[in-house]
Order: sequence, then structure tokens, then C-alpha cells
Amino acid sequence: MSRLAAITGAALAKDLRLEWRSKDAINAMLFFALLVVVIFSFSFNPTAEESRQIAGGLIWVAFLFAAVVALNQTWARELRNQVLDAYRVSPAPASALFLSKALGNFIFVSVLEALMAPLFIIFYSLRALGPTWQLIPVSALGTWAIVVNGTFFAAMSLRTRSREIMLPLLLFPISIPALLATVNATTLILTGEASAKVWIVLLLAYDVVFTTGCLLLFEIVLHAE
Amino acid sequence: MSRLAAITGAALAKDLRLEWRSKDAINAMLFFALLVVVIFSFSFNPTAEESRQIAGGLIWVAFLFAAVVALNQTWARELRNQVLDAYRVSPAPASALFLSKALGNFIFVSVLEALMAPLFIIFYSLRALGPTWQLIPVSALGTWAIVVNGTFFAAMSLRTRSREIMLPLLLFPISIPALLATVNATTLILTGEASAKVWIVLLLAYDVVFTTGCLLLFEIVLHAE
Amino acid sequence: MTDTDATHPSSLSPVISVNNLVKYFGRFVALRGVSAVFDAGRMYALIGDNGAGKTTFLRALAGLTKPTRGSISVLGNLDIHSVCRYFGYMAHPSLLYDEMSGVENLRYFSRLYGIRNDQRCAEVIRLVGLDPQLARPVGQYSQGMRQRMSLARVVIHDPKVLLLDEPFSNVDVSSAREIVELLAQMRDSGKTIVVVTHQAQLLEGAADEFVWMREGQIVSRTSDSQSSRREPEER
Amino acid sequence: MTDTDATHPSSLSPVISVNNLVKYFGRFVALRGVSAVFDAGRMYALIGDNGAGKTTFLRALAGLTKPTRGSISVLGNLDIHSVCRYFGYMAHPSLLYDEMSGVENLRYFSRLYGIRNDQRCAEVIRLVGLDPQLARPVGQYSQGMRQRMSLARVVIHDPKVLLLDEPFSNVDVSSAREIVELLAQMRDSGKTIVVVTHQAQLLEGAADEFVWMREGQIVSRTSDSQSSRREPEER
Amino acid sequence: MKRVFPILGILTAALLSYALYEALIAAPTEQTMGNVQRIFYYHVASAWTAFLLFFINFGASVAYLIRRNPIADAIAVTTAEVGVVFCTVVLVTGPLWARPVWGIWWTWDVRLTSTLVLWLIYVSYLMLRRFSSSGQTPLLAAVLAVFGALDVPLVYFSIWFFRTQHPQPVIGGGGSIDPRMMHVLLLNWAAFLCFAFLVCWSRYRLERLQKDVEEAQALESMVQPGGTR
Ligand code: HEM
Ligand SMILES: Nc1ncnc2c1ncn2[C@@H]1O[C@H](COP(=O)(O)OP(=O)(O)OP(=O)(O)O)[C@@H](O)[C@H]1O
Ligand SMILES: Nc1ncnc2c1ncn2[C@@H]1O[C@H](COP(=O)(O)OP(=O)(O)OP(=O)(O)O)[C@@H](O)[C@H]1O
Ligand SMILES: [Mg+2]
Ligand SMILES: [Mg+2]
Repeated sequence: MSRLAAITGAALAKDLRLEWRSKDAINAMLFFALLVVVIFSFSFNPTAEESRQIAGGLIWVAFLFAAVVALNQTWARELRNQVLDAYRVSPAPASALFLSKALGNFIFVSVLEALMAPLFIIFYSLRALGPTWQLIPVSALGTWAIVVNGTFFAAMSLRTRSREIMLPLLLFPISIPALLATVNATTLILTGEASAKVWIVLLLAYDVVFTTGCLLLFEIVLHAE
Repeated sequence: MSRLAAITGAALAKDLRLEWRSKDAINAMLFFALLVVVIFSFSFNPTAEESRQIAGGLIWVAFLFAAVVALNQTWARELRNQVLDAYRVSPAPASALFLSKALGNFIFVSVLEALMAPLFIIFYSLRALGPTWQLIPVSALGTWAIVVNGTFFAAMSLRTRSREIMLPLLLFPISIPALLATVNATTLILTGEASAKVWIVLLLAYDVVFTTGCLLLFEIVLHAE
Repeated sequence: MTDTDATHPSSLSPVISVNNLVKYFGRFVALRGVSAVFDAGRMYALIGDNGAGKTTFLRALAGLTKPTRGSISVLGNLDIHSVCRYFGYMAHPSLLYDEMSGVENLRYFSRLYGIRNDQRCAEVIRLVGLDPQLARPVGQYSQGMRQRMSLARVVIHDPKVLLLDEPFSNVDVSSAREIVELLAQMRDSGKTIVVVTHQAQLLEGAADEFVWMREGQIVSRTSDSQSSRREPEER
Repeated sequence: MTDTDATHPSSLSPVISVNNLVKYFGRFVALRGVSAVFDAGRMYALIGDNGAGKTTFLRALAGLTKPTRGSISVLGNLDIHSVCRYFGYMAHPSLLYDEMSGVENLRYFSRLYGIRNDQRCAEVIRLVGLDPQLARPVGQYSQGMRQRMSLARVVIHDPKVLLLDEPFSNVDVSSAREIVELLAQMRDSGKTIVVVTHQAQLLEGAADEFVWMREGQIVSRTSDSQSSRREPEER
Repeated sequence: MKRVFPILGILTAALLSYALYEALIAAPTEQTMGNVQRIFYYHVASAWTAFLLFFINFGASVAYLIRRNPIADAIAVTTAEVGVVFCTVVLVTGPLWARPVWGIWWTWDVRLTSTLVLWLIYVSYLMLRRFSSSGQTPLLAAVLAVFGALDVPLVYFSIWFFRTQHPQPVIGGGGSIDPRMMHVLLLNWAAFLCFAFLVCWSRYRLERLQKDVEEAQALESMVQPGGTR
């Protein structure tokens, strides 16, 4: 167990260090996220009465698209020079690699969301009528749901031709329940119409199931040649 | 002039033939588009009264994202084995290559739209209250606006690090007026509130300006090393 | 099959023994029944035309490719993954992170083997003739330096078996000679080394055995790079 | 600068003449003042260590890279793009579409030169020793076949100047020999050929002149591949 | 030349503080909005400065495309960077002002939207410069700048049609601004222009110096090994 943690830590630290060193990806992603917010705001008349009704959907669809772009880059670094093969011939456990990548993506996407959310609030003049603090567990769970599956499917789509397009094709269908739960929970919190508890529990169940599944099955994906 | 047409034709025929032969890209794109429609339908309660109001925005944002994925693949074939260099050392004019790619993308994205539109109509129970036929010039002009700039900026982002993410960063800000015009024209036609003429004229102006710009400046981009 | 089971000089059990290895890629057969043994303390040069299956064979040895049929036993073990810590695998690409410096790369890869010894990293870098202080990212190294760094990655965990795929391709002659010398030293310290290369003449004198592959089979094993160059062609 | 202006045998004006070519990549100088002339009907082997600037030089000759300073005149013309139809450029990658067959590739590239002659395509493919009927996509060719196909692409429009970057790398020896023979024939028919390679011995006898590059400069020009191999190192 | 810079710096500082005094204390208080309105002097002065810088950027980019002159490119980077900064100031002061006055942070009005799009275009320009890997960064950037300039009028028109009932500018539609306020505004603008010029100048010198250093380092490595024999 401590070996798993040590290797996960080493891999995560390496990714974060490299990311921090160039800051390329984070800058590009931030700007992309901003553009998505602006494009969405333009296209859906945000002054409309019902903005609170559609905002939950808008925000999470925007986050989803931004996340897919980020997730597609997950394995890029490991593919260049086929470094992944070096990992595969080493005795390090596959799950350590997976965890480090999923955690890295989680941090990355969370930062993105934290910076995009205020923009949505400004553009849509949003103010939650329900218990605002619940937005934090909802976004954490929703983000983890997207990220854990996204990391897994990004690895899977490495083995396919036309890689970039493959990820959403695999990820979107599987994520629909999670997305639905997140959107509905957010909308309920924003409108204050009813409690979002049920949706949060559903999200939690989804996360537990898929995290376990990914951890168990990642070894097969990694060693599929 | 006829030489330009001949080479454009040869390049376009080659692309279409290869696309047709594998059908990979078109299948993947269709499925992606379908997923986008479904995701949107889930996230924005499509039975809401105002669906006619937001449908224009939804449809075009979905098309835009699908188009970006397609546009990112534009130059992939020319980059593999650096075939682009073979074009660059030949006496063939740069604009022929650009035109062939832009036309290819236009055909591709149009097919996509033609197949996605019915889905939107079904999911949102849409029925236009304005002059429906105007949707055809609007989508043709709007698609060309996205495609001509997208092809150009995709070529430009070849010269950058982290290519895939660069395309939307360059394309979205420049396309905002075209997107706005297309969305508004579509909404006006759907709701029948007012004439969409002004927007169509604006789109036409946009297309003329940027097609000219792209054709004139593409040589510089192609030969920038 | 020119199986030279009877001829190998060391009396120990072989380090690698391959039995009737077959590998299909779809309907294409890359390996059509390869059997061979490789002994400790010997350097093997694996030679053959393009598409002969050398890379596929090496990847199968390293456990990176699952063979369709046949078995590989390494150090007496049939499950390659359980002995993978004794492998050092060098591919045509560098298997290094371009954005990190040499030491950083090495430090990361040593962690994967449970080694937390920064001293060792510096030592190995010096061993392959580079400077551990070099702060430049590996991406800015010259091809020759990168191959050396690759070699450092391969030997950091002191493997018993080295599998090297074209370590001299695109390297200038003087760098290549130095790499050969390094390999010879390691062979002398008891490691088993398998080198795939198109430049057999570089290994003349250094390699103990030249293994010739053709169309997915081992066609002969000789002790120098010239003797059988044309021989397999007479079929 | 070892400018051999005075020594070239043909009395014609040179096909390519390069004057003090300098190329910066950011703060790195890849070419530091290269001057040279290349004559019609001769084959030149361009040789040097990794990073010597051979590829950069060749790309500059082909007009693919704009030099920072200096000038290149081809067939008496200073604007390379206006004479690019006389060039045949072969790079390390194949410059072919993997998904199309050989003939399809050739047909497409000939269109770029305004040629609409399918007879010619078949002819050229036979010339390089391949079968024009072969329907397999180029991606499934072996490396040797791909290099031949590449050569076919280069000569389809009957260029006057051939610029070839490592045409033998990763090619087995017999294929390489055949390619050299083909090149020698073309040279004899009056083309100017510049070949970059790390395997100088392959061109021994075939090339008329060996041009040695080192750190972005031409350091010597000799008539065989051995004589000055070590000479430039005495600095 | 070396002397001019500090002198100019001191003059600009003096001008800026005088303008600050004028804006915060001397200028008359607006009747309906009160003191919040004083942000006006910074808001509008920054906007005009940003527009001017972007315009220069366009000119320099065209010049670069025609002449391939590195000086034009240095001017283009400089003005784009400083312009984005001033544009950001507009985009921050605007909502800060809007919140108390209009009760919302943002609305999709012509001016607001076109400013935002302009900002986006120039940020993407800077992104391209940052991410471009080739030695042809200036060329690609110049091409993008031209595209951006082509886009601006179209943006303006598109939004003009889009929202017709945008909130009216507070101070009368027909330029019926208090002459005292106008005076302070112009003063602030002048101060901002001096400041922008100063920053641009130093940024420009930095850019040129970087180029020189690169050139020198390249030349050094050129002479050093082997030399020219
Ligand atoms: C919310 C973001 C805002 C942005 C991005 C913005 C942007 C701009 C820009 C670019 C200009 C100069 C354009 C021109 O002179 O035509 C300008 C001028 C001006 N702005 Fe804003 N503005 C914002 C909010 C506000 C608010 C809340 C007020 C006051 C209620 C305001 C009042 C003015 C006035 C009075 C001018 C000068 C008008 C003129 O000279 O025509 N702005 N603004
Ligand atoms: N992943 C793959 N899918 C399909 N075919 C493959 C794959 N990998 C290798 N092959 C085919 O298997 C054959 C053997 O390939 P291999 O790479 O082992 O040859 P090699 O001896 O290393 O050749 P080279 O000297 O060119 O590196 C080749 O014909 C190749 O096309
Ligand atoms: N686009 C580029 N950007 C930065 N540096 C480059 C670029 N292309 C080449 N270089 C550098 O220029 C130098 C010369 O490169 P070049 O490819 O011409 O060498 P070469 O002689 O062909 O070497 P090799 O034998 O390895 O192919 C190298 O040090 C290389 O790192
Ligand atoms: Mg191989
Ligand atoms: Mg080279």
C-alpha cells in the first residue's frame, strides 16, 4: 500500500512539476474555458427570465467540454517517446499510474471550474436560492465522476486510430447518469425548489462504483498492446 | 485559373476518396454529434416552453463543437509522413490546397448538420414559425464562416505546440460575429418574430471578407516553417 | 529452425529460453515459430532485414507484446511480469521525458523500481559518460547524448537482462563506438545483452553471437557478422 | 570555408551555388556561413555527425527553410520558389500518403506538377523496381519498398536536382545498394544529386564528391569516403 | 537617450498624480451617481488608450507583413501586451461601476461586448505568440492581427443589431458632458497616454535587447568551436 502511495506520489509530483514549469496547458485551458463561457453566454440569451433554470445545464456542459480537452492531453506526455513502455516494463503497479493521472486531472479541472464559476455568476447574474454550500460536494463529486472515467477512457482511446475523437465517444454515454445527477443537483440548489440530497447520493454511488472499476481494470488497459 | 481549379479538384478528390474509403472520421463525427445532441437534450430540459427561444443557440453551439473536432483533423493526413513538405516543394499554388481543404470540410460539416438537424427537431419538437427555406442559406453561410476560418487557423496551429487546443483559441474569438449572426438568424426564423435579412447580409459580408483574407494570407502560413 | 541449444558454452541454465514463439498481427505473421536460448554473460546481436520481426521479438521478450503462441521463460520463470524488475529495455524512441533533465528523469524511473538513492542516479549518469549536473531538458540533448541517457535509464536498477532496439540508429560513428564499449563492459560483468541493429559491423568483436532473423524466424547464429551474411539467401 | 569554386571540373555554370548561408533557430546557429557550388551531372554525398546541419542545409536548398542570411541560386535563379519544379526532394519521412496505393500517390503528386500522364506514373514505378499493379496502400509497404516509392515520387516530374535526406536509413543493405545504383544512373543522365547519409561507405564509388559538414560548416570536400574521415577532428 | 527615460518617467508620475487629484477631488460630483462616477476618468481614459494601442498594433503588423522588419514586430508585441493590460482595466472598472449603478455586473450591450471580444482577440494573439514554436512567430502573429482587425467592425455591427435597447450612457447621449469633467477626462487620458508610452518604450527596449542577446549568443557560439578555418 505504501509502495502504491509512493509511486502515485512520484508520478503526480512529476506531472504537477512539469505542468507548473511550462504553465502552457493551464493557460490554454483557462482561456479555452473563458471562451466557452462567452460563447455559451452569447448563444443563449442570458438575460432571459429563466436563466436560473438553464444555468445548471450550461455550466456543466461547458465544464464537460473543457474537461474533455484537458483529458485528451492526459496521456500525451507518456506517449511522446513511448515513455509508457518504460512504465510497462517496470514492476510499478498500474493502479499507481492511473491514480496519479486521475488526481492530476481532478486538480486541474477543479482549478478550471473554480475560475470559470465566477464568470458564469457574473454573466448570468446568478444567485442560489437553495443551500449554496451543497454546490461544493456536488461539483467535487461531479468532477471526479467525469475525471475518473475520462482518464480511463483516454487511456483506452490511446489504442485507437483518431484518438482525440474517441474519448468523447467513449466517455459521454457512460457519463450521462453522472452528468444528469450533477445538472439536476445544481439546478435544484440554484432554484431552491427541492432538496438535492437524492442526486448527491446517486453521484456518490456512481463515483464509488466507477473508481473501483477503473482501478481494477486499468491494468488490463495498460498492458493491452 | 484552370490550373488552380485542377489542383484544387485533385486534392479535394483525394481527400474525399480517402475519407470515403475508411469512413472512420465520418462515423466517429456522426456519433459524436449524436452524443452532443443527447447531452444537450438531457442538460437543458427540452420540454420547456421556451425551447424555440434557445434552440438556435443550442444547435449552433453543438455544430461549432462538432466542427472544431472535425477541423482539428483537417491537416492530420498532410502531417503524417510530412506530406505537406512535398506540396511545399511543388509549384502548386498554396490557395489550391487551402480551397480543397476548406471545401472538403464544408462538405463534411454540412453532411453532419444535415443529419443532426432532424435529431434536434425531434428532441425539441421544433417547428419554424418564420420562412423555413431561409434556414438553408443561413446554415450554408454560417457553416462556411466557421469552416473557412477553421481551416485557416488549423493550418496556423500546426506551427504551435499543443496543436489541438490552439484551434479553438484562435477560432472562437474571430468567429463570434458569425456565430452571433447565425444564432440570431436561426432564432428569428424559428420564432418568426422578425426578418432575418440583416443577419444574412452580415453573414455574407463576413464570409466574403474572411474568404478573401484566408486565400490571400494562406501562402504565408503554408510557407512559414 | 536452426536451434543451437546444444552449442551454447556456458553450463548454467539459460537466462532466456524461447520456445516456438508465434505472433500474428491480424492476418499478418510477424514471428513464425522462434525458438532460442540466451545465456548469462553473453552479448547477442540480432540482425535482419526490415520487417524481419526483430522489434516484435524483443518486445515479446520484454513482456510488452503478448505472443499468440509459444512460451518465453526468463530466469526459469514463465510469467514475465513477475521478473520484469530484472529487465532493462531500450527502444528506438528514447523512453524519456523530453521536458525533464537527465537526473530528474532517472530519479523518477528509479522510484518505479523502489530505489530512492539519488547518489546512484548521478553515478549511472557518469557511467554512461554524461554530466549529472547538466540542467538542460533531455529534449535539447543531441541524439548521441539522448541514447546515452536512455542507456542510463536502462541500467539504473541494475538489470540482469538488457534488451536494446537499434541503440545506434541515427547516432554518429564515434558515439556508437563508445556505446558498444559500455555494453561490452556490462556483458563482462555478467549481464545478458540482446542488441537489435542494422549496423552489424559496429558489434564485430564485441558481440559473442550474431543471430540472423528473416521473415519472422531465426535462420542462423554465427560468431561474426560477415560469415553468413549472404548464406541464408540461397534458399 | 573550403570553397572549391576553382576546382570543379565541369565548365558549365554551377546548378546550385550557395553563398555564405546562415541559419538561426532562436539562439542556436544551425548553419554558420556555408558556401558551396554543385554542378550538373554529379553526385554529392553530404556527410557529418548528428546535428551538423545537413538536414537544415538540404531544406534550405529545397526552399523549405528560409535562411537567416546568405543566398542560394539555383539554375541561375535567386528566387527558389520560381524554379521549384526542377527539384526533387526526399526527406527522412516518406512524404507519401500511407492510405493510398503507390500509383494513387504518384498520380496525385504528378497533378501538382501539372502532369496528367498515368503512363508515366507506371513507368516510374517500374523504374524504381516496384510493381505498378500493387494495390496495397503504401502504409503496408516494407521500409525498403517505401523508400523506393519515395524515390519514384521524387523523380516523377523529371527534376534536374535531387535532394535526398538519408534515403538509406533503416533500409537493409541490399535495398540500399539498389537505390544507390538507381541514383548513379540518374546522375549519369545529367541530374545533380545531393545525398545526406550516415552510411558513407554505401556511396563509395558512386558519389563523385564527399562533402563533410561539421557544426554548421562545410569543412572539406574529398573524392572518397575514407581519406578525410578523421582529418577535421584535429582541431 | 538614457537621460530622456528617467526625465520622462518623472514627468509622467507628476502628470498621473495631478490627474488623480483632479479626478478624485477637483472634478465636480455627478448628481445621480455620486462619487462612483469618478471611476469614469479611468474607465474611459483606459479604453481610449487601449484602442489607440491596438490600432498601432494593426499598423505594425501590416508593416511587418510587407517589409518583414523586426522593429515592426517588436512594436506589435509591445502594443498588444500593453493594450491588453489597458483593456483589462476597462473590463474591470466597467463591471465595478455597473454593479452599483445598474444593479448587475454585466449586460450584453454594444460597447461592453465589443470590448470583451476585442480583449479576447488580443489575448488569443498573445497566446499564439507564446505557443508558436517556429522561428516564424512574428509572421503568424501578424497574420492573426490582420484577421483580428478585419473582425472588429464586424463585431461592432453584429452587436449593434443584436441588442438595440442597451442601457444609455449615463452622461447624456449627445455628448452634453460638463466641460469641467471633459477637461479632467482629457487630462487623465493624456496622463495615461504618457504612461502607456513609457511602458511600451521599456517593453520595446526589452524586446530589442532580448533579440540582441540572442543574436550575440548565437554569434558567440559561432566563433567559438572550430572557428572559421
Ligand atoms: C461593464 C463593463 C463595461 C465595459 C466593458 C465598458 C466599456 C467601455 C468602452 C470600451 C468605452 C469607450 C468607448 C467609446 O468611447 O465609445 C466606454 C465608455 C464609457 N463608458 Fe463604459 N463600459 C462598461 C461599463 C460602464 C458603466 C457601468 C458605465 C456607467 C454607468 C459606463 C459609462 C461609460 C461612459 C459614460 C463612457 C463614455 C461614453 C462616451 O464617451 O461615449 N461604462 N465604456
Ligand atoms: N502493431 C503492428 N501491427 C501490425 N503489423 C505490425 C505491427 N508491428 C509490427 N508489424 C509488422 O510486423 C513485421 C515485423 O515488424 P518488426 O518491427 O518486428 O520488424 P523489424 O525487424 O524490427 O524491422 P525494422 O528493421 O524495420 O525495425 C513488419 O512487417 C511489420 O509491418
Ligand atoms: N526547427 C528547429 N528548431 C530548433 N533547432 C533545430 C531545428 N531544426 C534543427 N535544429 C537544430 O539544428 C541543428 C542541425 O540540425 P540538422 O537536423 O540539420 O542536423 P543533421 O546534420 O541533419 O543531423 P542528423 O544527422 O541527426 O539528422 C541541430 O542541433 C538541431 O537540434
Ligand atoms: Mg525494428
Ligand atoms: Mg538530419
